[in-house]
Amino acid sequence: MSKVTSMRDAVAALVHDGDVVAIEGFTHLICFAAGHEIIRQRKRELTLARLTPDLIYDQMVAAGTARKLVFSWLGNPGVGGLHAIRRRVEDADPAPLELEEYSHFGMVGRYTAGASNLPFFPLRSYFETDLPKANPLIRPIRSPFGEETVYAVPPLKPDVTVVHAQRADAEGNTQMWGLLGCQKEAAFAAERVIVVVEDLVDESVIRADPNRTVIPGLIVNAVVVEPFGAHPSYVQGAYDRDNHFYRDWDAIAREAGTTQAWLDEWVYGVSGRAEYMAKLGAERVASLKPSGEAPSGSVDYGVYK
Amino acid sequence: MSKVTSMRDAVAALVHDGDVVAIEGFTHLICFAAGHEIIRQRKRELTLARLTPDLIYDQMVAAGTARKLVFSWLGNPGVGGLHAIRRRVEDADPAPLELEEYSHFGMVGRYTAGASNLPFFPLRSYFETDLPKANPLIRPIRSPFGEETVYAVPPLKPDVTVVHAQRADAEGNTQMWGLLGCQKEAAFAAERVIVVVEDLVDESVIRADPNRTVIPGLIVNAVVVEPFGAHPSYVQGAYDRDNHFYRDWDAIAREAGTTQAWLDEWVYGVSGRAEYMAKLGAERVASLKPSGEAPSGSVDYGVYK
Amino acid sequence: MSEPRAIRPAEVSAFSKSEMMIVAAARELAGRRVCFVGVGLPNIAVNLARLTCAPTLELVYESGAFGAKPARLPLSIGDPTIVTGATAVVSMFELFSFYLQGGLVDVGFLGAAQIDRFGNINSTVIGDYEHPKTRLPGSGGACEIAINARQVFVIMRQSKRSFVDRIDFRTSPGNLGGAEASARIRREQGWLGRGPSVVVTDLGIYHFDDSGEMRLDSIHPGATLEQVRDTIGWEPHLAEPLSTTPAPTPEELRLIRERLDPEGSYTK
Amino acid sequence: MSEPRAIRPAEVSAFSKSEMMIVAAARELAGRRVCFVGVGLPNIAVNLARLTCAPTLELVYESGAFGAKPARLPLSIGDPTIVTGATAVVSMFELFSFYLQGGLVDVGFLGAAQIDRFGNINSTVIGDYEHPKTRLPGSGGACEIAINARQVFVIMRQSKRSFVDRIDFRTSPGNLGGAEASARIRREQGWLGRGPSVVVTDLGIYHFDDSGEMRLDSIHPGATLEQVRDTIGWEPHLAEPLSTTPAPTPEELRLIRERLDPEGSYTK
Repeated sequence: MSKVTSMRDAVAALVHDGDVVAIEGFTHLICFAAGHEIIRQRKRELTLARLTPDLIYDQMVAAGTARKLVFSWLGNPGVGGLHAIRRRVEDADPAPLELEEYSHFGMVGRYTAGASNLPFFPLRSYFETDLPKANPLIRPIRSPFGEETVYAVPPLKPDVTVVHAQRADAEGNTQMWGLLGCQKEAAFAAERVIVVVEDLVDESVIRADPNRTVIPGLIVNAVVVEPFGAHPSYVQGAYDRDNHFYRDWDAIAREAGTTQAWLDEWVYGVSGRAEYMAKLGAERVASLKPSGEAPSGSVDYGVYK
Repeated sequence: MSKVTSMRDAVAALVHDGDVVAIEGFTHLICFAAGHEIIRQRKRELTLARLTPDLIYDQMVAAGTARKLVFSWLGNPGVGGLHAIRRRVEDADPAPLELEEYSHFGMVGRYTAGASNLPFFPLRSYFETDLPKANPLIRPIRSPFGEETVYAVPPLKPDVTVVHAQRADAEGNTQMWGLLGCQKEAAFAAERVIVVVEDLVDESVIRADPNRTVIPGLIVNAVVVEPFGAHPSYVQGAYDRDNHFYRDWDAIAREAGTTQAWLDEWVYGVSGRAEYMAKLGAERVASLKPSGEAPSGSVDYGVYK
Repeated sequence: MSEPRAIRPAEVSAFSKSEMMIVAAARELAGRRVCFVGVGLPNIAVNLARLTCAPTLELVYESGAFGAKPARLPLSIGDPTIVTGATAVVSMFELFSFYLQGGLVDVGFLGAAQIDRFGNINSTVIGDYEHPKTRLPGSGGACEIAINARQVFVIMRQSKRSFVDRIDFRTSPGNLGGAEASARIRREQGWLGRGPSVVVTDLGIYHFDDSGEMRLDSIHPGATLEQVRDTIGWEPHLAEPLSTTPAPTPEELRLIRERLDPEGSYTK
Repeated sequence: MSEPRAIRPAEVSAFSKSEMMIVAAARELAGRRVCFVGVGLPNIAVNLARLTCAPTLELVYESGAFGAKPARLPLSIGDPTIVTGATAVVSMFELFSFYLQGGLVDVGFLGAAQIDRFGNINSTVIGDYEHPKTRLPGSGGACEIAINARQVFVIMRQSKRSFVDRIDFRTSPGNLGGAEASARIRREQGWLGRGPSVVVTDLGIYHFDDSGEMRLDSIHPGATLEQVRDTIGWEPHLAEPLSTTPAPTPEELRLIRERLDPEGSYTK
């Protein structure tokens, strides 16, 4: 059964006001296209979960979609802060933003507990830090073997997880390579999953390399084909991270006015990713292509009859 | 630094009397070659850990290497029981064998806790069963969130884990495909790791597809190149499971005498895997080749300069 | 795969008790989506269902293969034929954590050495645990399948030694001491599984009544109530009216004999 | 990669404070095996070490790449160049569970907004947590690096605002209230990490003395003790004798300027 649909229809059907939404991807495969569509559809009161809110959540927060962030590292990697989020946190401008804060491993553990139907996930982090004081959902737990105590974090089960990938088939069997972050755990933990891909491929391509499959169609609700949907993030083998945009955003987001002007032009002002790419221009797009191919090589699974 | 060595030297240097040894692989990639070398070197008082002891531990137990099994399913899949082990358990013949018993997920959780330096691993298994009574190391643990209780198993940290794989480089960066079992967890949990491969490959082959790497050379002590080292288990893409041998073993192992005669002929009577294969014969070996190739296809990682 | 033989009329009505059992189990899978496959009889029943009444059934092999389309019936659940052409192959950590404990498995299939009237199962030992008369394989994944799969199907042959008043060891929980306690404990402890829903034997098909006890709903053609009572360690509840299981169709028999178990390992 | 420029004599002695800091940090990595790499200054320092004093150093990127040989210095730790040609790419679950918490990381590298005399670190907020004056990025992986990496290296610029008597929030534990308490808690709780071992700043190099407090062991060429005291919120312990850090070599400077940070993002 094909689950292929448009980004507009997928977001309209699967993302609701008030949802806990996770658009995951650790620097790699961040689905900006889905974030922008959520902004365009003026979703409200979302709780946004991500290890690294990155520019995508700075934009979504600036656009007023969110009431709360669940996260572990709030910044523009290698550049600086996320100014739209900081305005809301430091100055409640234009409104307060609730924060629920963990460490990276704590967030990964939360998704893992959610995916595994466990009531908690244990880890050695947090001892002798102020994090458990700042977040009462980080709690100590005593080992039933010996005297040791570790910390526990509760499961995180997003209403919707969005995953960007190199390829999937029409049922949503999804393969990705390069940095994998915690997309698998976030997808299995979620009530609903939207997969966004560079390429829609035949089932036979997936079945040729079953060890490469990260997310099974079983848990996928919609497959959206949206090439370049991760820009200014990147897709291993397809296009590079647009570091210039990451640097430019620092200036854009420093003032509410310039931030809104950018959203008006690049999000509200376009109908979708195709128009966004056209606006970006062929030259910019071409400049992000890898300088050459680095093939994985093929392995043999063998025919066994 | 090359870690390539012979099976004889690897076992002599890294497996000691009294060790906890895990030769893992869920039906796939079971390293019989290492088990046979451990028998030939007359290692004693081993604790043998595996989800499914399979024929390999039936043979090692029959040869007197082991004082204890840690396991979750004790049988010859699709055929019946493991008779050498049963003789020791049911009749203490020729000596008792200590058993420490979990479920599959419990064993996977134990390796995972061992690999993660956690004092326990939580799981929902074991409720309302007699397993916690049979094994006092299966203990309840209360969630710090709400009223739920789950069970916990303690970490398992083998002294030595043996992993068979399709290929590795000389440093031990190891790639495998097909069923992955819990080799990764068992290897990371271990003090020492022996990797046995069908093919030794150049580092560039590994680096061409870094997502395919299951075990990093960092944790590997020895790399042994031993083609056909998994027979009568199998290697995806290289050779088939020798189901005839699995069936034959049922008759061989029913009596202590025939079991010892088999060990004399096929283990003590050969110097290593090359002689074992020669004895098996070219026809039998050829009959286990896959009937055709099933290539995975290649993906592109891209060059980024 | 060998070519189908022509079916002669004499073959249509002649089927073994094992074949009837496999066919009956396969039919119970109609409409199910995701089935967790263990070794042995469940393996054949599930593959028969996929070829007949449940073409969209997804098989999750305990060994980690998902969406497998085996080109032959594997002897072990860890055969290379279930990997080549599968949609996903995952580690056992992922399989047990995300697929099974995460609640994605609709039906878990179990065999057993002993079962009691409430569907509690023993696959560990006959006799005392410390000094067993017979040492059986143990849980494998059975105890977690019983707890986490949404429903559990049991397939096993009936005998006085297997259908017992009191099992020697509880490896996998069924309806515990009855439906009420089972529902309460499963709810309070957050189990996703609702427990056993069907037991298919060589003599008939049992479901579970409101008390949580097995009830014979259908008897296989050729089997008698006397045989049923002679091979069960308690007085069995009987449905009224008691159905007769429809005999295997020629196509079902053909698939078992020619495609799934040509050597008759499971069906003799 | 661009061709090396010729080094002119005038360039040899002229180096920035940031360059000295990066070079000093890189040299501390001599003989180390596995280093966990975070974003920013650690990223350059570690890559410089790999090209000079620690050629066999294995880089574990927080983003999941292992044995990376980046063809360019990545802006972010999640750049595609650290993946192509790496020996392994793993999920974050695996990275944090098996590599970091499992004890495989010899050196974890941390930056910080505030540090106290015992090497406890704040990268969360300046001011009150609920109503922060400045909201900083937060832990990321820092709190677990501080607990699980065998040793922790800190790299940060000195100032009265960053080297403080009391940090506003403890994101990552250092030597806690002193060496004795730290050793006891780390032992009792089974931590694998022994805590901070070096702090490299733009003015000098600190190690930790027996009390667990930072001690200035080496001062960078051009820096003065007055500058050190003016940029630190407590009276610093000084080694006797105090060394002077050897200046960056022409080769170290060439690698930073031409290969690792040609745009001068980190070194201006």
